[in-house]
Amino acid sequence: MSKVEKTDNQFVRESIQNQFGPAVKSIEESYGMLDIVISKDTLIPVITWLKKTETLRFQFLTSLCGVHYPEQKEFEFSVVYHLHSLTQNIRIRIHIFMPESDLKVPTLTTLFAGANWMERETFEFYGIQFTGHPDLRTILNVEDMNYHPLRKQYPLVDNTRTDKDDKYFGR
Amino acid sequence: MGINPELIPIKNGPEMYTGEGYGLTQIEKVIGLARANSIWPLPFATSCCGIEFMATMAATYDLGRFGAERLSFSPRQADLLMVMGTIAKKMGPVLRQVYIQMAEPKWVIAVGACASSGGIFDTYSVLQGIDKVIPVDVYVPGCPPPPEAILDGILKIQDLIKQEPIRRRESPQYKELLASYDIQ
Amino acid sequence: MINISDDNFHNDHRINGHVEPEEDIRQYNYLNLGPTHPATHGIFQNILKMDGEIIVEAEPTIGYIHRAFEKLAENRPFYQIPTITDRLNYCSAPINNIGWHLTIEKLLGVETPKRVDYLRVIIMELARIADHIICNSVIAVDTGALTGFLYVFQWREKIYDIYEEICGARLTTNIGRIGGFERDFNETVFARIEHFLKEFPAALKEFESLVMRNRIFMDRTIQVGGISAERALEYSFTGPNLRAAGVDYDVRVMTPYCSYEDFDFTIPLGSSGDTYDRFCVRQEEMWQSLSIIRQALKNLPEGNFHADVPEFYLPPKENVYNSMEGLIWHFKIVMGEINVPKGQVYQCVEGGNGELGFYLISDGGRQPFRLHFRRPCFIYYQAYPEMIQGSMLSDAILTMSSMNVIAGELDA
Amino acid sequence: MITEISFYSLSFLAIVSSILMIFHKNAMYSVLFLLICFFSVAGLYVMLNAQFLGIVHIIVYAGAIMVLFLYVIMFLNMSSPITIRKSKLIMLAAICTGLMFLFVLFAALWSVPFGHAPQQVDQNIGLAKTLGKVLFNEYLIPFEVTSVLFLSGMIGVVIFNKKETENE
Amino acid sequence: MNELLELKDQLRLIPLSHYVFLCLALFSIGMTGVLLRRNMIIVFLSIELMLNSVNLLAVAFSVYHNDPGAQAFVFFNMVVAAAEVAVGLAMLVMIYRNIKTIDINALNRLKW
Amino acid sequence: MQPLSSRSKIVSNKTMSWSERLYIPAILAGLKVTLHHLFKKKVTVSYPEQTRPHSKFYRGRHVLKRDDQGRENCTACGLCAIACPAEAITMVAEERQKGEETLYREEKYAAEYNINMLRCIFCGLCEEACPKDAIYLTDTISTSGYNRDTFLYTKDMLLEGALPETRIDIQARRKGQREGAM
Amino acid sequence: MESISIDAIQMDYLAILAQFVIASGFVLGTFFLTHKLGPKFKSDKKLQAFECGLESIGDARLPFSVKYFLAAILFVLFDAEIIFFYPWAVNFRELGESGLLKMVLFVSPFLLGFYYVIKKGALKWE
Amino acid sequence: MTILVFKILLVLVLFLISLGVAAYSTYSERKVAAFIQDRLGPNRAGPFGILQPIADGIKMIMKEEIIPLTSNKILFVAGPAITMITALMTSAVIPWGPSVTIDGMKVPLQVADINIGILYVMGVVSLGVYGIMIGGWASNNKYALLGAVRASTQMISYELAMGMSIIAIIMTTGSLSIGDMVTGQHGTWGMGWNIFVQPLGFLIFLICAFAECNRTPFDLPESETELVGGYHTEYSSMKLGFYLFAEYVNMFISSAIITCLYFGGYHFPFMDKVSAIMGEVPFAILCVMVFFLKILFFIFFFMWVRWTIPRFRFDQLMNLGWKVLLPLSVLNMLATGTIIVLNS
Ligand code: SF4
Ligand code: SF4
Ligand code: SF4
Repeated sequence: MSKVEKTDNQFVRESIQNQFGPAVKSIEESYGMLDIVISKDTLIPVITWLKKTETLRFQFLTSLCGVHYPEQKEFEFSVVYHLHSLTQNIRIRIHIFMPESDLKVPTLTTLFAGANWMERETFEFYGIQFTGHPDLRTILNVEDMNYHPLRKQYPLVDNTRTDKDDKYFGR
Repeated sequence: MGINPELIPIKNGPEMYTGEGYGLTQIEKVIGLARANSIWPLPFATSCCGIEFMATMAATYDLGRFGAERLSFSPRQADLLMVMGTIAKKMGPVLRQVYIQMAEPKWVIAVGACASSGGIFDTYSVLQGIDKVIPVDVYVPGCPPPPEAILDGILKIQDLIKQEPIRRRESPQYKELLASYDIQ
Repeated sequence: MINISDDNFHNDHRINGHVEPEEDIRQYNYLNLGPTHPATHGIFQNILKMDGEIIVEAEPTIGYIHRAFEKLAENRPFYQIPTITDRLNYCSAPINNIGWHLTIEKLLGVETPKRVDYLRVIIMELARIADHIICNSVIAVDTGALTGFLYVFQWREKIYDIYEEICGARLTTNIGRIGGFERDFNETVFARIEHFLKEFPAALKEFESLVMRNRIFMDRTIQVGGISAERALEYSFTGPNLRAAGVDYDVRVMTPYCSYEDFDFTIPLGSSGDTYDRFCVRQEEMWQSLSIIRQALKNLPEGNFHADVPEFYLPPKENVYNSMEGLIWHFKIVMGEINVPKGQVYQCVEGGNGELGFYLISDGGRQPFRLHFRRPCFIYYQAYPEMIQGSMLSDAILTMSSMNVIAGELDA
Repeated sequence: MITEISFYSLSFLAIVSSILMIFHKNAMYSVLFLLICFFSVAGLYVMLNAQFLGIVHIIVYAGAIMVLFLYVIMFLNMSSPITIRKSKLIMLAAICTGLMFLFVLFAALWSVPFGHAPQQVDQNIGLAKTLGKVLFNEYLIPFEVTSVLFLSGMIGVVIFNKKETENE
Repeated sequence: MNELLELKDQLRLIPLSHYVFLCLALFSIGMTGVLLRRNMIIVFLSIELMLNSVNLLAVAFSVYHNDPGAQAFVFFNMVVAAAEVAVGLAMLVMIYRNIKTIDINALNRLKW
Repeated sequence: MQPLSSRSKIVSNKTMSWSERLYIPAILAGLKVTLHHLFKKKVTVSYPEQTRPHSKFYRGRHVLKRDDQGRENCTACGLCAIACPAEAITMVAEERQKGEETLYREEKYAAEYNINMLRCIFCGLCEEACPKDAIYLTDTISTSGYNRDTFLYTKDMLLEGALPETRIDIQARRKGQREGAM
Repeated sequence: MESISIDAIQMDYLAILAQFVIASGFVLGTFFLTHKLGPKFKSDKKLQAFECGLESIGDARLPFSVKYFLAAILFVLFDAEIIFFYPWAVNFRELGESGLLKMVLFVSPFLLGFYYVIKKGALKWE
Repeated sequence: MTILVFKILLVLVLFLISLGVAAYSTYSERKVAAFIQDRLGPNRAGPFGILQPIADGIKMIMKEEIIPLTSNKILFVAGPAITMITALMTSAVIPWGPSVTIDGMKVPLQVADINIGILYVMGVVSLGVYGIMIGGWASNNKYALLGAVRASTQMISYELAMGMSIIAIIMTTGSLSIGDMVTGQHGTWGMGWNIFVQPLGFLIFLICAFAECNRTPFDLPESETELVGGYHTEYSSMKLGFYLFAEYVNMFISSAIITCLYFGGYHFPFMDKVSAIMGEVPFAILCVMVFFLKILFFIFFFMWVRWTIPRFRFDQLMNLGWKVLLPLSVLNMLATGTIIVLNS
């Protein structure tokens, strides 16, 4: 692999905009990292391109997680991908947003083997469906968990349960 | 179905052993001493507290001094179930099964805030104290309890064992206790 | 809601979500490794489909100590979050702790003095040593050599003593504060660190001489649970496990934090990502950590042990008792009414197990809006089935312990 | 006294355990009963002063062959249990045949004089040394041939095993 | 106390015929087993039993007739039996793995 | 994978020398090490007879402090309860009545003050949060018990004795805290 | 080897018998004792096989690797072969050189077979 | 008849000694382990924890016995019984000391000086496999079965090399009796120990003894980190006790046999001179003590090794047994033969 010159955020921003243009909804920089918002249809092409392009080589999926913004109507749920280009040593953050009515996101397992469990976890926490995922099941909780605990409407503590005795709490 | 924890009486410390037939015979004393000095723990170490348990086993504190260094991971062989660390709901049935499969006489010690009461993890997924699923004999506070505290718990268990009448495990009270946990 | 129903068991032949065909059930042995298996030091379950001693397929089930860290974090004020992070990777709690503080400091824009950085580096490297001590000695224990474990564990105990002198606790230390430390390192701390630096190398040598070049140990670990660099990257491996596969990725070098750029150390690498590589890499990392601590002690700058940020750092008690301003700040901080900017930060540190990342979304409230932990264990444990495929049961166990999967971090 | 008691109790044990062996449903128990039978036979060897053969009997039969049987039983594990038994009639016929056979031979041999115990007994006859001498002088050829037998045995076993793995 | 006898007296106490009949009994039991059982393992065991009875007989004769040759013969018998069992059981396992049963009658139905 | 930095080195040597192949030398070396330890001084602390000295900052069982005149310091402001991540502290505040000045230093006091020791994680945040110098963690460990109820430490159990001799000395801790900031 | 008096032999075996009786008496006695003394508390769940706190998947007595079986077969063959060595070793001094030769002759097919077995990977466990 | 009484007495004494030594081996194992690991080890049960084995024993006896529902009850009980009985049986042929005169007859301090002594040992050892196999199989537990299969395969495999290495000794001694083997090592001044002529054989035998006792580095069948408890996973109370105990009895006996075969048994340097100035009985006692000293050293060695080195993986263990030790022992045998032939 030929040694490419060190790139910076600016370069990434420009090249991604050149490549995808309007598909990229916004690019901002905060705390030294690019926040790129794309629509979820372009997710796979963008990430594939980011991974494969010689000058970028974002071949490392640092993390993947969901976020729930209950008050952003029509964009309640978001999935955030942290990508890292080891050779260039640049990290970027990619956001996709979706409404609660349509929680389907294409899976990244085809590109990163490591995305498997991260997606399962996100599914479990937020109920986001990763289409094409080989084995989308709950991973951390009991299998018959019937809600998605990290959504904001659910409290931390499950108040219906009986295994708690307030006598032992300081409140 | 799950047990209804409201029905579970909170167990009353060592007094419950003193009730019937207090005053141990000589033989009972000897047996009690023997049992107390030969505790084989089953370390049910799930998380951080398990690391402190390691420290307790290690040279500086040496659980072996109490004759308890022989860990047995098979419940058949263990005398003391040491629950160390968070017990999530997913783990609850497993813990119960292990407890049930232990051979009598058996004791349980809940080490650390999590095992005893859930600790800071007052969350949807964590059991708020293992005494919701199995009877506990000694609680050790701390998060994690320092090795001294764990040893203190072991000493307490030893006291308990020394006081236990030999027929306690066949007494109706004990059966009742188990029944209240839905264990026949 | 509490689900202690007895039929909550995993008792059919299921691997990777599908029920196994009848033919396979007759032919293979399905062995259940965990949850209460001595080899699964933390608690996870593996259903192994075995052909004799050879593992054909494995399915890990995790979540046995899922504690809902992320949800919990959304419900705790910022200054209480270290109590949560400490329990993520409890083998090296201070690294998590400082990692979190770096994150929040980044969000708040707090500049820490050099001295704080250096002290943090010392603490983090001690924590790394503590972590690797556990991991490597547990590898040794799993090969049957218990004694080495007890030798090095004494030194972990010494690290605990150091922590205890700094913050009063041993394992879940709660050692840092926003902007620095709760109190300055006193003489005893430095004396203990010096003592540790002086004596520990001998103990480490001894441990190495017990196992490292012993053929039994080498045979047990070489070519066991290997993973190629490509696959490791695919799986987003980081830390010693990735370095064992031959990729010199180290957050301390790639994205220096806490003035790591001031220190001179090498990144130990393995060649084929097998258990022996992982063992050696961790072993060498301990040596490197020792050298980093030495450098930090030698060049330790004078200065304050915390940043001068009265809005985030609790004022000294005397001020609280005596001055109105101090009292007000004190109340504000404890009540969590400090001004936090909105925004998103990602900060990562080189944890005991690899890149430990904190992705914090703040909406300006007293609690994080969303805090996602990039937990290295969680991410690479999914490669486990692949790594043990075709190996033997004993290999599977060694692979597991050499990956240093910490249940607290795995299950969140 | 002791001699008679030993002989008759050992014989009794041998016969009873071998009968149990053939009738027991569970093959595992059959093996164990046969083991007991073999021990009694070994005891008889010792009584006959064939100590070496007795211990070889134990090492080879009890220590090796029966272990192999156990392996087979564990290995096959009867995951399809052999519950199908032969029909009652055939069973009866089998037992009758056995009894008849016994009876006929008994009758035939009842009056055969086997001769009395010799006046002078060579006490060294059962020793390994004597046996060795015989073996390495008179029976040298069979001895060497056994080795070839073993060789063929090994080859056979390995070939079976090979087939095995290929079939999978 | 003279309960401890010399070998020759011992031999006198138990006539050779007793050994013969014992061996006969064992042999017939073995034979019955072969006929009776369909489980190949048991059949095999019965064969071993028959072999044993013969061995015992040979040893008895050798002692009573003062001839070490028979014992050498028994010796061969035993070790050869070992080889036979080894190969036999290997075959048995192979058969089992192919036809999934060790019922001896099942073999009849097989076209080899 | 190309190197990402210039400071890496390969540390695992997997080729065995012939003496390593023989098993025996390494085993003998190991035996030597263990034999050496056999005669070494043991590091064990025989708890409970011996105890390891805790650091003066050790975070153990809590104590509610009194001031020099033996009055309770706590003013039931509730900061400790808020700061507690385990929600282990409960209290009931009450106004100080006339004539109780010798008992309570501030106008309000905690009529009830409970810490659930089983929930407490000994993080020390309460100590830090207290504006009235009232609650401290001590260097004694919190002991275990047979009954979950007994871990609800009430005020009587937490409060140090009124007499000067029965005071629990946390002076070092108080001083040590933030001494650099002064 | 001097001839041993018959009495001694019988006595030796009797002593072994005595040892057997004592040993089994001890073992069975202890079993009886534990059976009588220990508490009893039976339930279905308790008496299930232990499998890390979960219920067992499938039958425990499942086929294990054919390798074990192969090792056992080879053991039987070899064990029988070793038996031949004993009478030979006892007589070794008398047999002298020719004995050695005979044994070499005997051992060589054995070693050949052994070599074959290893070559064919029958003892390979991977 | 007095001799018979004497022998039965000896059996009883031996039985008690075996149990005692084994019991205190468990204690000293824990102590040795502790000391090697810089710990103190059990020290609460009695002074220095000396009552630890008794406490363990009482506890085990008083423990509930569990027989799993799915197990074969009889076999489940038979397993540990066989193991324990076979462990206790081996001591019969070991000569514990020189002969003493009883009833005008020279009687060796040996339960049974049978002329096939060493084969008796091999026979009993080969029966030890049953206890483990039956127990593991009867438990109907996966770990137990796997442990049992491993254990038995390991034991039978190492039996081969063991038998082979003994042959070299038999060749030099020309007898199968252990008594003869020990007296054969008298040499000059009681130092003609076989270790000097058979170092390789000794090494092989030692390794095999480790394997037969299931001791580290061959303790795979019960290696906790892999198979919970191995073949005794399902056992509780005294049945477990016997499995564990048998290991120590075996260790004791193995040490005794190693001593007999390679370290001259009860012989010690200059024993002729000592015997000349001592009475018969005191001399016998001295010899027995020397013998026990040697045994204790080996028991210690067993422990020392256990707490030092890692254990093998199963395939490595089998490779060592089959591909290294077995050929080596054949080689050793042939080499011994050649040397003897050349020397004569
Ligand atoms: S009590 Fe604390 S240290 Fe123990 S497991 Fe729970 S969180 Fe971890
Ligand atoms: S202890 Fe301190 S913080 Fe807590 S209520 Fe009292 S005065 Fe307030
Ligand atoms: S130490 Fe921490 S957990 Fe305990 S009461 Fe204080 S604040 Fe709460």
